[in-house]
Amino acid sequence: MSDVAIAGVGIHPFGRHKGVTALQMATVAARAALADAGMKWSDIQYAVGGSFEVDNPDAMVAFMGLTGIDFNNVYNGCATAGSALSLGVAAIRSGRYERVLVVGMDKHPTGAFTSDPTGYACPAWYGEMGYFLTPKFFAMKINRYMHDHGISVETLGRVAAKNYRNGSLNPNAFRREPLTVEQIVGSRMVNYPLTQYMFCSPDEGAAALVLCRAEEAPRYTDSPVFVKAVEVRTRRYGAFEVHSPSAPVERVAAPTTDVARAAFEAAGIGPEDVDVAQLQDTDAGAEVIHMAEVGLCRDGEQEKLVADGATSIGGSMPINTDGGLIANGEPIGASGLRQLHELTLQLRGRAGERQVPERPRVGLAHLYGAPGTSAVTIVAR
Amino acid sequence: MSDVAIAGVGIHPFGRHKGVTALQMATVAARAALADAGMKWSDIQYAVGGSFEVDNPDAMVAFMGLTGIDFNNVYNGCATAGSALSLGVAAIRSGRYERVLVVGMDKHPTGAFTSDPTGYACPAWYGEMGYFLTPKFFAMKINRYMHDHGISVETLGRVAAKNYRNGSLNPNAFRREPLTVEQIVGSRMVNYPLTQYMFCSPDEGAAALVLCRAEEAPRYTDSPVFVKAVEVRTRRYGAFEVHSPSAPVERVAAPTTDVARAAFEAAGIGPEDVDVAQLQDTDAGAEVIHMAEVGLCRDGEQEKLVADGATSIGGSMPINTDGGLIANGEPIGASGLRQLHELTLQLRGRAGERQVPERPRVGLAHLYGAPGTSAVTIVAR
Amino acid sequence: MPQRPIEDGLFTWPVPDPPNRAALIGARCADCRAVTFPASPGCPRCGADRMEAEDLPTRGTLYTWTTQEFLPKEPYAGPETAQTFQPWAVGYVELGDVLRVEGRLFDVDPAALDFGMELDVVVRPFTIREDGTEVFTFGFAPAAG
Amino acid sequence: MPQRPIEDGLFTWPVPDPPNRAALIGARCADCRAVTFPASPGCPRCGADRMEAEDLPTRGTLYTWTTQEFLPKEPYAGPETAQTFQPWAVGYVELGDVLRVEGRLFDVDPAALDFGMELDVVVRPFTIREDGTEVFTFGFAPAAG
Ligand SMILES: [Zn+2]
Ligand SMILES: [Zn+2]
Repeated sequence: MSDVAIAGVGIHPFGRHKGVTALQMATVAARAALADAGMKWSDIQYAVGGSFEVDNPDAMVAFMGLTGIDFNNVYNGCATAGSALSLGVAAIRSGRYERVLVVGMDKHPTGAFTSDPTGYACPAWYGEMGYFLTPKFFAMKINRYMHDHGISVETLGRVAAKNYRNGSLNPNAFRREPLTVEQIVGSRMVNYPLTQYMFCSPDEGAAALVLCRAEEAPRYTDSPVFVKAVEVRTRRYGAFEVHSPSAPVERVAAPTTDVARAAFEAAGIGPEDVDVAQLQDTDAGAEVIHMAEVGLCRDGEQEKLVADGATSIGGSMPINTDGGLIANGEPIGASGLRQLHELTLQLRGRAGERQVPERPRVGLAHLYGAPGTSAVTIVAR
Repeated sequence: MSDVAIAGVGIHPFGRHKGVTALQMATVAARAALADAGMKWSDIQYAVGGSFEVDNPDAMVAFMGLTGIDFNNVYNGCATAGSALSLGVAAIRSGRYERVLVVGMDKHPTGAFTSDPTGYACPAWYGEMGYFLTPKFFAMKINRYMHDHGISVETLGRVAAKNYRNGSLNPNAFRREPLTVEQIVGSRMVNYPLTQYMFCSPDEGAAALVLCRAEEAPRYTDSPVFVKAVEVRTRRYGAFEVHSPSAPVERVAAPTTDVARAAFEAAGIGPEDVDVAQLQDTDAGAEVIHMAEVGLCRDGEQEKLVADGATSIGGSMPINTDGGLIANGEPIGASGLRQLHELTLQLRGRAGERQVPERPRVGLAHLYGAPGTSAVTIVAR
Repeated sequence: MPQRPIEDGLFTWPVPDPPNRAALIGARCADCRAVTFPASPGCPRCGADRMEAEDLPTRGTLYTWTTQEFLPKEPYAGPETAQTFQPWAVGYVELGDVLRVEGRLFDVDPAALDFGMELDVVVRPFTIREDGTEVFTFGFAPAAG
Repeated sequence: MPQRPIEDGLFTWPVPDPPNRAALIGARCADCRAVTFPASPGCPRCGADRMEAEDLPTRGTLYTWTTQEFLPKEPYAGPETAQTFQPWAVGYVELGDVLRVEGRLFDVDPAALDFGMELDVVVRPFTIREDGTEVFTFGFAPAAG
């Protein structure tokens, strides 16, 4: 089995882009990733595209060139990019293809995501009652978590402030204005205890990676980053998950914990080896919980870690160095590939103003999405 | 690389099923496939789900059991099942997983499919003008094809009549009433030269396959069917494809031709070895064209082959033995797995009233979907 | 005015004992004894498909909650408009040692909610449909003693 | 009444020569010379991204056609209702040796359509929007000689 390298990365800025379609943004990101790798589109043998709003991401071949390529579209909620990347990696590891494009794109309308509950195994009345909303669940999860593990509202404010600060250093971010903890905690309440500025917003954007066999990487880049593991898992019985009319009292580890363990095992390393992480921060509480769920700390330790600045770019455990979802917004199909774009820049030592000081060796990217699916990718140089 | 076997197949009848959700139909099909293989859900290590209407096919784990499985959702238009199957097969071939479920489901509203044209690389005005419709394109394609290759309207009627006749022998089919050539040709004109009864309708249903390593197949079934090849391709420049505001004068082979060649090459056989085929018959004209595009005959030979009954169950080249899309309708995510369900029964010699007389050894399944993606699977016993 | 529950088979109301209480209708797996609400066609714990209807406990304790401070988009079918919308509270209530069920929290100031507080299952008017039918739904309210 | 094309940059109308004809605006790839309609940001043939606007030939021949005998669902924006809808013809017209372009076929009985017949690019009223704007679109009509 061949190891897999990231030969190139590309991104279309996240935000609002009137008059530009999602497929056009994807084309921009894909062309940038190809240019970064020094490849042509016709060098690519297989592509995987992820999107919520676009039925057929493969339709971007109309702009990229009609080469007749095998092009697969995937969708796994907010974990879509993890699924897309896992297929791209598997295609190279299995020897079937040597050069693969993984691309994510979306262009969401404003406001909380909504859909048909019955497509998520929820009854129709669950939607009629106004329960089919993700922010409400995340608020309930963090409310209990804060009670159980002594997390303060100030910590939520500090997490969001750190992400806005990182976003202000990122030319591709949606929100580039730093906000104070006071502004964040004092903003409009959305779902107690989460306020407006603690949430990410759906927006628009695209990101792409070019993958190749590890042996071939030096042909395309002087700073290859290797995909050591990429895993996807759904929830087990007893996990406390979004879109659940009921949840068992019996508790097991979250899918994020399961998938992180599987990824660390596959990579042959542990959480202590991670130098920089991008975690799903749908809201500030999600970042706090996911720190523990992926294994970067124990439940409750976040309160001190965040207060001490450990998760800042200059800290001991930098998290969401590009501003995360909070500063970038979430074009679902693209969000996880933005994380890999950032990790690649960080491991190359080319993240500019937001470069982690001691050039990191190992990066972790984490996604979590409805109805309880998580993906973890581990990269290293 | 391990070869891959079909250990079990299951289906939820196609048609209209008020009050039953797509995920519930998928659960019925998956349970049937597991029972057919003598497996439990917890034996399955990886699942791939395909659907147009359901955002998250993986949500069916709520009904199947929350085992924490890696579950990937895919969508490639009407070629969705080919993409899903190719991922399931690749997961076993690469050695990553040993027992895999591939499941497709859909529950469409009535009427022609429609969507946002910009998600298919088409401009918005193309939809405003009323051009973003697949039946219209297929009608234009067959109109020219009939002119170029001497195909009569009667041949279209005979193809549809054959499929309704086969559907009448299939307890899982949507349309179970035989229709005469005269009824079909004389029915309401929809898009010249295609009449109402020459078209399939969107409907509801689900189908599932359980895959395993070829070496393990005898544990699960006394009549294993092996997946010799499964390939997916998008269109090349010069193919004449659906959802195209313009098309180059320069012509190349259709994606169906490309993908069939790739599949035959991977399987190490040729079209002459195929004993039974399931072809994408979105309309009667599509079956006629796809006969030549996959290589079962030359352009124009269909006129005599169909008149002679070669494509009937008792003929030399049986096509769409379960009634195809015309009699089963098209729940997009499930349609191609219905084809594999039928081929498996035929190769096992257990297709009941519609069994091809000399138990076939090699079967071919073909899908074609917007915006110009085709999949071909070759199975053998 | 014709009246109906938001969905059939969701709750029994009123139950004979205790009076004025409602009982949610779950399903118990005949194989592994796991309970679901609402009744599911398959067991989320073991995958079996023999599920038997069962009334859930009518009193429980608050596991967690939040407030809903914006008007949900469709498929929400409540009666409010952007003008009339008032935030509500919603939470998961632990019914016996069986199951945590999500629902609206009635008759209580959100600021007074606390982990572990006792709540009863209740049935309340939800909305009036265009055809004049009054729709009832379930939720939870502070325990009546 | 204010008037506008269904999309900007789609056609030039009228063109100076020949009179009363319209020209569709395509794009030609600077690298491989492939032509697209409408103008595309990338070349479908070679993948290059330097595309230059170019007027397409104003007369062509009918490659294939069909009739649209049911009222399309949204996003169709035409003026018809289920009551007023009349089937129309639509086809691909080969413009020079360059490109086949899809469009409505005006001023012709569908039964009189034939492969290879000569057609001109024309611009016609399509619908009137709610704000009173009259929207024009392109199509093809039998060659004016
Ligand atoms: Zn059970
Ligand atoms: Zn070109």
